[in-house]
Amino acid sequence: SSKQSEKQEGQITVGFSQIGAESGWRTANTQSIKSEAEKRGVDLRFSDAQGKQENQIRAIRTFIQQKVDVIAFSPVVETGWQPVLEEAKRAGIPVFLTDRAVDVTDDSLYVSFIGSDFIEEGRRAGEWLAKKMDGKAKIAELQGTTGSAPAIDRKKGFEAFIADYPEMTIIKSQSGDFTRAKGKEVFEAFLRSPEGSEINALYAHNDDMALGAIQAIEEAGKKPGTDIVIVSIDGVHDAFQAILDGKLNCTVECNPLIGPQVFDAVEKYLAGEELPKRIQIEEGVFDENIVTQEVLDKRQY
Amino acid sequence: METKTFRSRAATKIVWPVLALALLILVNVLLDARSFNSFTDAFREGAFLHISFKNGYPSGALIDILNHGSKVMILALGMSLVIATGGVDLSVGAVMAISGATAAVLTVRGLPPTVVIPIALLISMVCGLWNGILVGMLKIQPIVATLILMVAGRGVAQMITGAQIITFHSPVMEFIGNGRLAWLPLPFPFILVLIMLFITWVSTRKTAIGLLVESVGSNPTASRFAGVRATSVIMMAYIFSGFCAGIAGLIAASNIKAADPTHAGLLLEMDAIFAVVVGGTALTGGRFFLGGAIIGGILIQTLTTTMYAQDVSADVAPLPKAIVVLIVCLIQSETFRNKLSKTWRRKQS
Amino acid sequence: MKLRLPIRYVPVGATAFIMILLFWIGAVSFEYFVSPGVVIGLFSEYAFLGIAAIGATFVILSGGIDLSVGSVVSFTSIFIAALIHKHGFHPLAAALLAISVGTIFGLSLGFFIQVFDMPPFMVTLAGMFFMRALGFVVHEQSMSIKHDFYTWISRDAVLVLPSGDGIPLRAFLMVGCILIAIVIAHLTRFGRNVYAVGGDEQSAKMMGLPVTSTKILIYGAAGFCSSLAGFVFTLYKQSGDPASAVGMELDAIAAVVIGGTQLTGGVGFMAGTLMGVIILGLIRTLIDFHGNLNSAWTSITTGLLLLTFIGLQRGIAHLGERAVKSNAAEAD
Amino acid sequence: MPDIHSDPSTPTAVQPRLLLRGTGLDKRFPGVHALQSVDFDLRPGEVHALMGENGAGKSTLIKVLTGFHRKDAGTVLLEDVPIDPASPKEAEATGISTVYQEVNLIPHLSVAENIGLGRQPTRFGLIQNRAIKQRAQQALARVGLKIDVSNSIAECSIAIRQLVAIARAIDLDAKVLILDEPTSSLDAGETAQLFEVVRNLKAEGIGIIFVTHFLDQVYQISDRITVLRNGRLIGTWPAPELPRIQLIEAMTGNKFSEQQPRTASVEAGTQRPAEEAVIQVKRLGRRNSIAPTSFHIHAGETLGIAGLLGSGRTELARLVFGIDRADSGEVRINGKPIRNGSIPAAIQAKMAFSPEDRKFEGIIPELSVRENIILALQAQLGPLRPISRAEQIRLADQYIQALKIKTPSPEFPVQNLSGGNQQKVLLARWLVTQPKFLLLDEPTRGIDVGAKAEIENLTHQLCQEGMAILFISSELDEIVRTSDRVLVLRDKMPIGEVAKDELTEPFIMQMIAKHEPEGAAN
Ligand SMILES: Nc1ncnc2c1ncn2[C@@H]1O[C@H](COP(=O)(O)OP(=O)(O)OP(=O)(O)O)[C@@H](O)[C@H]1O
Ligand SMILES: Nc1ncnc2c1ncn2[C@@H]1O[C@H](COP(=O)(O)OP(=O)(O)OP(=O)(O)O)[C@@H](O)[C@H]1O
Ligand SMILES: [Mg+2]
Ligand SMILES: [Mg+2]
Repeated sequence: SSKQSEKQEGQITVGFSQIGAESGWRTANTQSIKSEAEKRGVDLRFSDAQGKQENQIRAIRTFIQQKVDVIAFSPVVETGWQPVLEEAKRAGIPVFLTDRAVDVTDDSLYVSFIGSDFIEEGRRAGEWLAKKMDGKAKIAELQGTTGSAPAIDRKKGFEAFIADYPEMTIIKSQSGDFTRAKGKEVFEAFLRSPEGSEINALYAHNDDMALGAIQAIEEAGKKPGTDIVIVSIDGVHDAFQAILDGKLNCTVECNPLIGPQVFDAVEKYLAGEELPKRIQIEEGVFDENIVTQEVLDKRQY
Repeated sequence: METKTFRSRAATKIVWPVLALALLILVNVLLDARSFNSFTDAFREGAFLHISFKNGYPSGALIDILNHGSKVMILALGMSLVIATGGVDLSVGAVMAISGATAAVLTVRGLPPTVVIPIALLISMVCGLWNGILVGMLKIQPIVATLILMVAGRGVAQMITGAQIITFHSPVMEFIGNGRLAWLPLPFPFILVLIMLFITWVSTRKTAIGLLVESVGSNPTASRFAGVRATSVIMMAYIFSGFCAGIAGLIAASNIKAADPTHAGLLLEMDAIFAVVVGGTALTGGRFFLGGAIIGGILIQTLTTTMYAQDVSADVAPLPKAIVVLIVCLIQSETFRNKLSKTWRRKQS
Repeated sequence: MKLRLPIRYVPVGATAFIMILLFWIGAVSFEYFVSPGVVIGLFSEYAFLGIAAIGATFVILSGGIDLSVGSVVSFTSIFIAALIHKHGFHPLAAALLAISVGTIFGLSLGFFIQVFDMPPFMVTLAGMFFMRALGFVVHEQSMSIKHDFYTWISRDAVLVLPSGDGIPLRAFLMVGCILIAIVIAHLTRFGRNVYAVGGDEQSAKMMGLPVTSTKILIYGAAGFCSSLAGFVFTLYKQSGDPASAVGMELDAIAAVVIGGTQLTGGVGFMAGTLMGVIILGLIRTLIDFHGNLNSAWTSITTGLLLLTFIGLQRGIAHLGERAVKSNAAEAD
Repeated sequence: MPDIHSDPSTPTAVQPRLLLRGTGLDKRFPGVHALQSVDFDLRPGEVHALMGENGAGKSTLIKVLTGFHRKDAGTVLLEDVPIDPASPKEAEATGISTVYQEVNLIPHLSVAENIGLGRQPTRFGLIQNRAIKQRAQQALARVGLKIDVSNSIAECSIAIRQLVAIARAIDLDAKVLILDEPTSSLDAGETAQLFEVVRNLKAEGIGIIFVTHFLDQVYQISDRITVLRNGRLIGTWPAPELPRIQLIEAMTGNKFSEQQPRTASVEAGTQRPAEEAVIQVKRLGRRNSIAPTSFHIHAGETLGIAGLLGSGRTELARLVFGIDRADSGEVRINGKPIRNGSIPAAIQAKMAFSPEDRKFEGIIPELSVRENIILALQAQLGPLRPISRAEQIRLADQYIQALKIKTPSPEFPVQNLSGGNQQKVLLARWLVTQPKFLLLDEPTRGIDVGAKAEIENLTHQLCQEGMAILFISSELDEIVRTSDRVLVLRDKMPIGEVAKDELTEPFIMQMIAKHEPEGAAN
């Protein structure tokens, strides 16, 4: 209760439920939200769901009980939000989604979704690869965690794009769980398989798996980036370093630094402005041609 | 003659997991044969049994199994002792993360491996000591006692790295998980397994520790009455398990040349327990079989590698896994074997 | 001071005390903590865990362990969703079918464990893999359940309190299940046999108890509870998800053990499990109310709170047992 | 030696109807042929004693009859109908009710729940706790036990458990009642009470199979005696036709001389000053357990402890050995005080304790005979000074021979030995440590005559070699035979010490009986 009494007049309280801290990308995402809240003097209630949707639902209920002004969260999965969002609506608390969308029948349950489009990311990766390989590639794919929204959508976007290129085929595809260790282990198995010698391109659903695969390629005596062209998604610091080193060819940015945009949206909404249902984040595609030491030094995550 | 039968109990216990392993490898060979349309190609490039020499070092699916399975095998050694005392250690995955995180952060700070490795292992042993105190002295049930560190340990690891993946560059540190010795060209992690197996075997079977562990696990009250210091035996088992987890954590970090506090060793505790139980050690405590645990570790890694090799998609991968686990259990179950041989005999007559 | 509490009720009494203490800590530390919503939340948010933990309690009382809880929950959730949307089942029919599948699954685990004398850990581990995969076979992605009847039964207020807070069906379901489980555990032959099998299986066999059928039924009951929990899970989220509830078996086991049940079997109370679930819920609620822990600290605090309360519970139980013993002796 | 081939019971002209008949019963365990084509029968209304040395196969025969073990060959007829129970449950359903040797009850359930298990009266499927308690009280009354039926079994002493198990068995309407060593920890009074019950059941026409090692009891109660040796049937005789000495010969297979009473070796013992004693116990007590008690034992002396069930004998021994922590008093060995409540300290001071509860406090079931034997010595040496394999085998062989432990191999898991042999392994465990002071709590429980005499002789011998021994037993005659002095306990209090001329059974009995507890007066 002491916390409440310190609250200044007019200060807004925002409850934010984060998925967890499963990657460097996510940590940067959290950091961006927190520092932006501090900068703007917002009273931020932060809850870490440790990867469980149940925890997120509970956190949102707690926010409702604590009567916060605004709720924002990055959903663990897309489904299952209808009941709790209805509750928030009844309590009159506006909800903002970040990073991932939700599947609800009534889209008045949330104000706006601020984040990237995973399908678009997959499409861009495909587009870059098609250009780089002149529409001819035998591709190995490292998928994200089975059943997760980014894994499904990034696969969908990529496949949809290369469907137009008959000579681009995915000859190997496995889940690498979004981790470096799995990425490496799985790619070793790829290389050793009967089709292994044919692989000349790798599409990884995130940078970490690509970084693991790069090690596997090197250990197998091949040159990553040359013998096998590699494109991945996220754009974390280590990936940029790998591009500089010539080991990674391209990373499609998925920008975690959405704090400013989220709080802009919140403030606009509270000021009575109409907001679009979807606010796209600015994201780029970074390949060997763009990334220089300067670009790397400017990266915040 | 009878003396011999009883002395070879360890050997008979190991027969079944070895048999299961052989069966699994056979399945791979058959699948290969099907995809190549011939049996003669069992060793050709791309086949499961194929071993090639790259830069003079052997490589192939079998080698990969030894390489990647080494973490589970080392964990299983420590877990064997803990399970033999009648406990279980769920925190090994989290301790791996702590060990890797410590090593990575210290390496990035520029400390030499001679300092980094001992510190990481020491911290892991402190984690083991913590479990040992909860279980041995405070008598908290092992599953919950170690669940505490399983939950909190990951947080500690994240704190150490600031919830980032810390990439490091250090030839020695990278060697642990990826190196090859010129005179013994197996993956270095597997050599570590052999060393650890030897150390564990000597320190349990060539001292009285093994006997004391087994007696505490089999009947704690009677052991206490016979003068066995059950508390210190239990604490020692958990400390050793922490130590093993520390080594496995170094291997995991070294493998990817980075510490990933969130994913390192995730869910590996289950694999380790599985390996121990497959190897013939009962979860209720008592007799333990180190060789069996190693075979169990190889078995579970072979299973994983098979999934990759046979292009089983990740979402249905647990299905064959379930079948293999069940078959292994069936083979191990004496009751099942008896029933089987009875029906067999009935058919014969 | 005359404590007439039999020794075996002491651990569960300690658990109750800890639960109240925890609530009191929340009450003095946070505004809005003492509210009907928080209390109802403890029952409704944890209904599926509570129901699954009932099954786990039976299994643990019998000296076994069930690792398949989480997979069965997630399988049931996606199976129900798929039956409704892919095959046009009525939600109730879908739930019934899914729960039957879960129960049969549990029975077959019990069959393997008992008839082939295989370790429960391994068999239920195989079961865990099997159900996880089966869930993905049914549908590889999470799926919303959009059906009027479903929306209606899963609405969050079948009973509205004067304060305006609603109590959802699932809270009643959990309380009902716990009550039934208490009766089964403590007032039926089956329940006593569960304790006997867990206390000393060999002796139970020699005493002529139906060990085989009891053990198979126990795992059947666990399968039933897990799949019922899966159904409640879909009420909670109005969706099914084959990737959900990973590691829920550990939560269930933790709740059972915090409730004072011994993992070695034969000792424990169903009511303790309910309190164990509520304690886990309170820990999470406290963390959420605090609202300023970063991710790492969330894990660490969860662990430390768990430790504190298990430690306290053991300490109180220990003191309580001594007090009861000396009182009993004085009374003689 | 009686003629093995002519069964004296068959010549009778009228063949009485047989209740139970087993023929050609055969059972093998790995390494042991425990039953070799054994025939056995039981008539209605008779008590049929089953006799034999430890490991002769008595318990195995019973377990085969009741389906706990599946027999390898043979047939069983119950009232001329072939039965083949697959489990004790099925045997119970056909009317065979059994109390096994290792008292089988569920430790954490109450006495009443244990008695009622599996047959609780129910209404609408719900069990009636009050009815269960009543029925349990009635059942206990039949065996003469008055205890609170809501106590948990774990809190009860072995003797109480044995009575509860018997109460449970006779609570059932059975045709056949099997009692495997039911009296092994009962005192004379309780045994008499039990026999009363047995006679009543007999009168009802129930057939009773009775296993015991007490020869007196056999002749008191049984009509016929069957003797097994090494898994073979030696013969069946009507009890009156088989003289005691021949029974022993049939059991052991060789001529046997009755154990000689103890030659008082230590007349001077009582005169020796207490300060010179190996062990001095001074006002050792624990609240709610046992009142402060003092005694001392010299080298080469045996102190017996006599008392009724629950008089605190076991609790006193536990206190001395440091299993429980004493509230008051101290224990000194050779004048040096021992750290309170520490077992390792007691062992370090060369104490040894063989507990009465073999199953839970004694054996390490999964470990081999060898490992069980060396465990205490190894624990004392600590983990880092292992006893060499050769030395272990030597020690194990030495004591297996010395104590005549019947085991197929030193590597045999101790849990598969017969009850009496497990007891010997425990004794061996402590003898290996060469203790100065040995506490034996019911060391002859479940041990055959031969072995009992061996253990008594062994005690004498150890005593002569200069060991101080504390000997607890429910059999007064044994205590009198073995001890130089006897400490008498009653209601967890010492009520006096007996030596020399007074050291007779009647005197001690009187002493216990005379000393009424103060509470009883008002
Ligand atoms: N489960 C078992 N596995 C292997 N051997 C066994 C098993 N049970 C009993 N035996 C062996 O069978 C033999 C007969 O044992 P049994 O228990 O029938 O003896 P007993 O006559 O009852 O002896 P006691 O008077 O000591 O109780 C012994 O040699 C024993 O070691
Ligand atoms: N008549 C009785 N009623 C209830 N509890 C009893 C009775 N006798 C013994 N007990 C319990 O059994 C336990 C062991 O008792 P104690 O050590 O006094 O037995 P003891 O003198 O060694 O006799 P025995 O070994 O023959 O049981 C104690 O905890 C005691 O409370
Ligand atoms: Mg016997
Ligand atoms: Mg006693």
